[in-house]
Amino acid sequence: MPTVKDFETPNKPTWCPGCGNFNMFQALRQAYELTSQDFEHLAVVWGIGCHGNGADFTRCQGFHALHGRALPAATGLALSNPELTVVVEMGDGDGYGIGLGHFVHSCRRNIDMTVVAHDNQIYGLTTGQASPTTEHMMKTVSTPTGVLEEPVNTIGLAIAEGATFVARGFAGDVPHMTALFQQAIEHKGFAVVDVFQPCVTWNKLNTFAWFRERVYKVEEESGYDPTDRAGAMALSLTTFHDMACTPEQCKLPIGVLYREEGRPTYQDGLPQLDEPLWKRALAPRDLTEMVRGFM
Amino acid sequence: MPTVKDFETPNKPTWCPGCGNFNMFQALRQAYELTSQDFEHLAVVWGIGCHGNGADFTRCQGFHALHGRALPAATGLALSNPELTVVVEMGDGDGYGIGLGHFVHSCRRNIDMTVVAHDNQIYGLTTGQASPTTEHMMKTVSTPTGVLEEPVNTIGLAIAEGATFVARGFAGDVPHMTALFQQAIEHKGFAVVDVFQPCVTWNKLNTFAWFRERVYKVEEESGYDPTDRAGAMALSLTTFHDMACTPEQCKLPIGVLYREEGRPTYQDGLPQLDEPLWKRALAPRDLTEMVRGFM
Amino acid sequence: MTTADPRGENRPDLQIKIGGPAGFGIKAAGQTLARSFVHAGLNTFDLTEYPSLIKGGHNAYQVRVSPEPEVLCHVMPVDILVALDHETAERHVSELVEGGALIYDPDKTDVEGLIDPEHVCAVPVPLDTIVKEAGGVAIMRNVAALGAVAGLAKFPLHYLTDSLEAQFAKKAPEIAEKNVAVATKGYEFGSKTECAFPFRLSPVEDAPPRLLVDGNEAIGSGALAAGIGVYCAYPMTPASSLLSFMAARDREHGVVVKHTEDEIAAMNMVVGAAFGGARAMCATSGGGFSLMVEAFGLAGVSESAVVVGLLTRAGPATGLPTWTEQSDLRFALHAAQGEFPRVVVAPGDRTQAFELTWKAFNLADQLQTPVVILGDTYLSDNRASIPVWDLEAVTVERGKLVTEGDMVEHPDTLGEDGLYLRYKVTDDGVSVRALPGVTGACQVVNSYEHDEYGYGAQGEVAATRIAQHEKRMRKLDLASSLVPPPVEWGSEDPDVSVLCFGTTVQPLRQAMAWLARDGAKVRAMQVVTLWPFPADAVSAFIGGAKKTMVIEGNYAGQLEGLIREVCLLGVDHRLHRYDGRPFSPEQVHESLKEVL
Amino acid sequence: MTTADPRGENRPDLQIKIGGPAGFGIKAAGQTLARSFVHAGLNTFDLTEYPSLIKGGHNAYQVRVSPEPEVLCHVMPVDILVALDHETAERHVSELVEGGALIYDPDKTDVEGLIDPEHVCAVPVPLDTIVKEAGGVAIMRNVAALGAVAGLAKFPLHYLTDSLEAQFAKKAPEIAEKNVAVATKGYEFGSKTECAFPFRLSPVEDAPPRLLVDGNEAIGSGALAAGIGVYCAYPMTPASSLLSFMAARDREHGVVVKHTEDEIAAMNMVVGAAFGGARAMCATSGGGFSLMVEAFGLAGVSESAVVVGLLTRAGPATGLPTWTEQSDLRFALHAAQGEFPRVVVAPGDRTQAFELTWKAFNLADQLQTPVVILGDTYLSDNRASIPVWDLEAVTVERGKLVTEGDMVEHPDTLGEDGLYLRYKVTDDGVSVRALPGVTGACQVVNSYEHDEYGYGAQGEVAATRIAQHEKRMRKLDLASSLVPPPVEWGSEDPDVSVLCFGTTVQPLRQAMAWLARDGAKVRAMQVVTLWPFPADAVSAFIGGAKKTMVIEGNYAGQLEGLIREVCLLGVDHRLHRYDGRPFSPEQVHESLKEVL
Ligand SMILES: Cc1ncc(C[n+]2csc(CCOP(=O)(O)OP(=O)(O)O)c2C)c(N)n1
Ligand SMILES: Cc1ncc(C[n+]2csc(CCOP(=O)(O)OP(=O)(O)O)c2C)c(N)n1
Ligand code: SF4
Ligand code: SF4
Ligand SMILES: [Mg+2]
Ligand SMILES: [Mg+2]
Repeated sequence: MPTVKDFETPNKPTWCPGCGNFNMFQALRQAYELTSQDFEHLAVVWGIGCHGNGADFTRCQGFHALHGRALPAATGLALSNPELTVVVEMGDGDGYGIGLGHFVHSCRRNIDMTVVAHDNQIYGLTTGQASPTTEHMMKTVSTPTGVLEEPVNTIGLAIAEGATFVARGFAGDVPHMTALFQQAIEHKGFAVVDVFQPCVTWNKLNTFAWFRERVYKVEEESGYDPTDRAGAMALSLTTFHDMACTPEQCKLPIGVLYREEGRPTYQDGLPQLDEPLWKRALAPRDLTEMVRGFM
Repeated sequence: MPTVKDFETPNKPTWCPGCGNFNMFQALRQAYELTSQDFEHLAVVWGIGCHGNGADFTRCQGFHALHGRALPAATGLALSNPELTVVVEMGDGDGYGIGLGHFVHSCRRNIDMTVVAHDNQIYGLTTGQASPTTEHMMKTVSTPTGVLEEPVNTIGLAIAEGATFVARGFAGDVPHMTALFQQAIEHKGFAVVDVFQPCVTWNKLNTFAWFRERVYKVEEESGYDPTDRAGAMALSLTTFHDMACTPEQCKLPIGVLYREEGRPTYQDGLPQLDEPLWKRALAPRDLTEMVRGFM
Repeated sequence: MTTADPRGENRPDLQIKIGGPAGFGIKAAGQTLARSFVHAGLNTFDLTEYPSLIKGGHNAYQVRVSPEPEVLCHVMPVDILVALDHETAERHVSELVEGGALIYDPDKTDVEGLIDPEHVCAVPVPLDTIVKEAGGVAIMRNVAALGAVAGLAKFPLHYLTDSLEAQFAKKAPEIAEKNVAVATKGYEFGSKTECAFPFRLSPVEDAPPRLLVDGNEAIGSGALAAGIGVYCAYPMTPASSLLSFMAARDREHGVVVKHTEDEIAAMNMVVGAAFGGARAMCATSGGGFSLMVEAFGLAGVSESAVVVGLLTRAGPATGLPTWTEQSDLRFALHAAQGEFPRVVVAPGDRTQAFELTWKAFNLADQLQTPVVILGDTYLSDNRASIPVWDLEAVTVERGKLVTEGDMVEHPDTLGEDGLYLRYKVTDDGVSVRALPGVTGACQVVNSYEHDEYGYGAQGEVAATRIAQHEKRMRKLDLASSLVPPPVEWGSEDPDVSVLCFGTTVQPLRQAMAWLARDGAKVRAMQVVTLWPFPADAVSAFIGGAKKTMVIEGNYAGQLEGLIREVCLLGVDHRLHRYDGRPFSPEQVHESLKEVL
Repeated sequence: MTTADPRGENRPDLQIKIGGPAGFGIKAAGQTLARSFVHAGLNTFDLTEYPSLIKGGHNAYQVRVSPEPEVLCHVMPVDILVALDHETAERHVSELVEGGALIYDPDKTDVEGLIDPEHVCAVPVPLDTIVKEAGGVAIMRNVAALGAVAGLAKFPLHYLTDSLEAQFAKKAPEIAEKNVAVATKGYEFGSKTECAFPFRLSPVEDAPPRLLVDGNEAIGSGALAAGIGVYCAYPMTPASSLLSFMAARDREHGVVVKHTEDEIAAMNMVVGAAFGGARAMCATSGGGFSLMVEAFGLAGVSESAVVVGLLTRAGPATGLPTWTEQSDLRFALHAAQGEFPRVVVAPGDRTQAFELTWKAFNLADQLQTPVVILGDTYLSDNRASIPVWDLEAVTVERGKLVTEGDMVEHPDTLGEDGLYLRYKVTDDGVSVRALPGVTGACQVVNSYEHDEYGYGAQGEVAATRIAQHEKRMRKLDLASSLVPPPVEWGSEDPDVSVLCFGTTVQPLRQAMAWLARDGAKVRAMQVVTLWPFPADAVSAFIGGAKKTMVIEGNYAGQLEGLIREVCLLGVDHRLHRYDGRPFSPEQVHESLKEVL
């Protein structure tokens, strides 16, 4: 089985030095090793953004999709071959902005797939515009007087709409992220891991240091029950915060925030997806019977 | 000030006899009268679907937008003239399906606008396909073996993402709907009224009778606090139900489920929107100063 | 457009029109009638007209029926008008031919003053009463009317009742029974009519079997025959029924059919599914295609084998949802930023729709690029009886595809480093495609420009870009050798040479048949593959012609423009239509006569 | 593409190239240099090249500077190469002209073997050391290098230091000071170089003032001048900087600027804002335009006055995000289902970009239909010094618009029932548009086909449809009389007649200047308005020509195809480019010489 190193390509990562993507990349490769992925069946689909450049660096069945469209592309791939492990890496602009509709509908589907969001609360690749998770009133080149919207409540959304595994990671903690990715991949159903991924170039607010002072692990809180859906949704409200909030005011939970086992996946509802569908196109389908119905 | 009748056009409504849209249309016109709308400043934007045919029947500043795009069209309109009252009528397929992304982003914006969803849990106009609010496992022409997705939790979504007035109506109760519409229009901020609107032609499950047995008014429940966001989100989970659920099992709350007063609207963040913007295009803008900066 | 009836005096065919309010099962009634005709060895061609309303608007359904081996097209004049309500009688009575008949409910409609009994045969049938007496429901009025039609045309009743029985047997036998009773009663009224009705429909013995299908059924069948694995769509008239068609057959035929959240998802899913190796297709109308445009380009640059059904209606924007038009040709040819090879084929009828669809899957696989099937409402919505498809002719050509095994067995696909080159530069532009699951087939299917592995960063190197871009565009040469050629027919020594594409071929065929009967010399070409454009064939066709004409269902003359652009040749005459209605053969006939 | 340097021996201009890793402020450095040149009365033309990476890739910025009244274009040969890292030296040293200079950091780069000191002047400047000594930060290495450039070219230092001071004065005066110190030190190194460097840059006295702007600044300024009220966009290279430009000025100029959730929203919002009466615009690149297509058609059928910036890059799909191409012409002409009038104008330079933008708003209002400004990366990203815009020439023409009052004052806009007819059928196709707020102006702006009131149901009536469709399409005639005509220049008696559109005009102008200098006779036409196409002018231009040629930045020859289609005229020669780079004037020069 391939090990961490094997999932690399000849291309050197080009992220800015210090970018949170490096750690995520590391954690993901570790999770691939831990979940015994092989190159032939590990299919990773990326959106467009800095995160998406991972497509050049990851040895797998790669699909560098359109901006915001990683999820439907991945869904089509998953629905064409039940033998693949499908992972989506998306950006916050990508997955929660332009692609938000697909995200919600994918949650509803509980399609068996793992989604990793590189949530740097900024548009990295297009040089620093506000993203849908940028803090309220933060100033960016596209919002020089401050973002007027509340950030997307990604966690609350995913839980409200039917995702069966919802976690949050922090790019400053590789072992914790690795464990989340591993669980997400092993989860049967739609698994979302939203990762706080500091963008060291454009987001001068949500830095590694800023997060370190604020994140805490829900699994270390006594009494947190990740199977309590209403409770997890209520907790999601605590991720709303202001630019000026102090570490005391905005505590950011990380870990597995919600999990529900046993709900049928989308694929479970498709008995016809019992083998890779290319096998259905080896020869013309016999339609004699069907055509008789038109006579 | 115009009265109910005045908001009609020479065109006769063409909805199927018994369609829930008739009652909604009635309640809306009443709300327009109650909130003293005038034709010149009442701007209504419709999506595409049976609901959208209301554009032919309502005397106002009408905009029959594209399928799923009523919200951005309405947003552009609202951002061009602060003197308009902007109402959006959208379908469930329209607003929670193809247009879902716009819905969530509009909630985040808390843009001052009223959204009325004609939620008939089916695609009416395209003859009966599953909509994003169709019950799990319901059979439709596009899902003959049953819908595999969970329905969109519209209420939970709106509340989680920042709408400041979230209500649910039932097309079988005109006075109640009228009151909701009135409050929604009067609310300063993004107001959503999701209405259970039986489609008598294509949705043989969620009928008037079905709803009558299940709806109850939250305002009649002692102790319901519509300002408790987490509580409202938790309640939204109770709108999830199965095809087979009995009236006892699925109680459907209607009324004002969540309201938050005082949060700044999107427009509040735009000091430049202090007059209709056509006034900015009466003569060329003087750029002498700005151009000097390029020298 | 009141024109003479070019069918002539001794025509064997009958045109029956049923009209009534939307939501009254007009279409179903027409289809039942057509089915019973076809079972009797007759041939049919239907035309449905309906507004974008579920109820309350006016619907009309025409069935043209004939004992001849083929019905080429609908016609405008009506021989029997079935008015389910008074409005229908008022609206359509003027379409009745001399000697035609009006079937109406005397309790609803007063024909006094509406028709001249000298010229039109009034056939009162108390539809409501018949239904009530049989203990039926309102919608069965249609069936009573159908019975009357059969009675009037002396068409054996049992074909109709058999058809009704077959239709309702599954649902509920008592309903079938009631329908039969109602039809029988209607038949009595129809056959005992007082005025003379000269036309009669006799069954044709030993007629070859026929399929009664609309365009969407033909396209869907073509896709199934081709071994489609994934079909994704968002409902949009006139493509919606194709989604229902596929969905109804998903488990039986092992197809994953997804009603997606929007057309963007549909197209992206299809590209994803193609990567997985499934034969994948989506279909929509112009508005949905607008939303697919970006991912259509993705299919181009990522060299994905996908099939897209673009079933057009009258635009722009929401436009006229239930009406037909041929105005998206240029849009199909130029949709999406950048340049990439695409194939666009336009079936003219249901036979071509079946064939071109399964061929589209082969082309997509052989070329690894998107193939568009360009249809329209006129094709999608209307049934006709056609010869049984040649299922034996269907082939599955998957091109340069490796589905299993190890890439080491394909050393020519590997780079110097031994790694698989998904986008290897080749002479014909097509690279060997290895599916996920094949050992050693790591790759990046990429929306960015890329190198031979699929990596994006190297795509920015000018030489790499040029190599990949030219490789992709070279596929158009290969495509030219693979795509279906234009279809020509008519006089060998024509006075007029006419070009068209898509469904306009149907009225044109009919008009030319009438002209040939009358000795006029016309030759026609249907441009089947619109891209790559058959420059040589079209130039040759126009080059030697005395007079040329293009007939197309749009305002701007898009096919004509394409001919001008590609062949640098002008045409002399043109006929356009853009009111949402298909060309009628009478209109085409008239227009050709003017040009001749 | 190694070609001779057609600038010739005694050229007055210098081409300076600064290269280094992405994220090192290369672009900012080049812009500072250009600004100080312009302040000295010189003229400049910049070219930036960068990969789609925030850091880690290689960036290069060129400034061509000249004392002449205009710099027509960038050129390929480099007179001074500033290598901020070793890679730059290696990559670009071959571009240096005979006698050119390489400025490099001797601590980073060993020029031994890299250059031949006989031909290239080596100018070692210890950038790191300079910065360290001044107590500066790494990014100031650029400034040291700029100082060296000035020193080498004997360009008075104070222009550079003034520019730096102005730039940093606001941020932090101490930073300004350090920058000045670093520049001064670099200047010393540059001026005391040992080898002979023949070129020198002297300020031009009493030069007219110049604007130093890129295409997006020009477009943004044009929109502001026109009185834009709402600008909506989703970031996409190369349009992103236009969003930042507008956003930075929103409150000051009273514009609502919205970074939307996607391009679909952007386009729909703009249509909504146009309904409200604001002048409204969105801009994007091809991928975003793909998503705007449906609402672009909405603007067409609803007769909304909107302006769309389509700033193209190399496709297909994500393609080459930071590189230029002219391959979306046909896409712009045919985007969206159905047919409706649109105007497409393509500015060739920053002067035209400003003018065509404010004119686009007038055209949109006069025609009540979408107007596309078709630009590209080459235009959007690069600055040049240009004559100050004629702000006095700007006009606001809002066409048939009623903003206030009561519709009873406009009786000709009312139907027989006294109600306002938003879509009244008129001779020129344009109806009086009354804004919300005007008394009695009830209306339905409709995505469906509609009647004169805007109601959808009646749009299905054939006659209504025809009347509305023809009314809309008639606007193209009016458009033809309003749109900017093609621009022609060059020999009155040409041996070759060349056509181009958009930014290709820049290298063509330069190449033609060289050819004219050498006595060759070439005439050129820039097709400014691509739609409605100036058929007569183009036909006349081609008609009398000895030899014709089209130069365009795409693979398929889209402008050529358009000429063939509209004018039914072929051209003799063509030059295409599709590697993401703009045409170089040398390449155009070479190619024209071959044809001559
Ligand atoms: C349709 C479309 N619109 C815009 C773009 C330009 N674009 C590329 S990446 C990006 C945003 C990147 O932000 P995010 O998704 O957060 O990813 P990050 O770079 O932060 O990882 C945008 C707007 C595009 N590629 N496609
Ligand atoms: C882009 C696009 N796709 C598809 C359609 C076709 N369409 C029209 S209405 C509709 C769905 C209607 O359902 P809903 O929004 O729930 O409205 P209802 O008819 O139930 O009121 C669809 C799919 C369209 N008009 N545009
Ligand atoms: S711009 Fe930000 S997200 Fe992108 S690579 Fe640099 S640090 Fe990472
Ligand atoms: S189809 Fe349903 S929603 Fe549409 S008008 Fe009829 S009853 Fe109402
Ligand atoms: Mg981001
Ligand atoms: Mg609905």
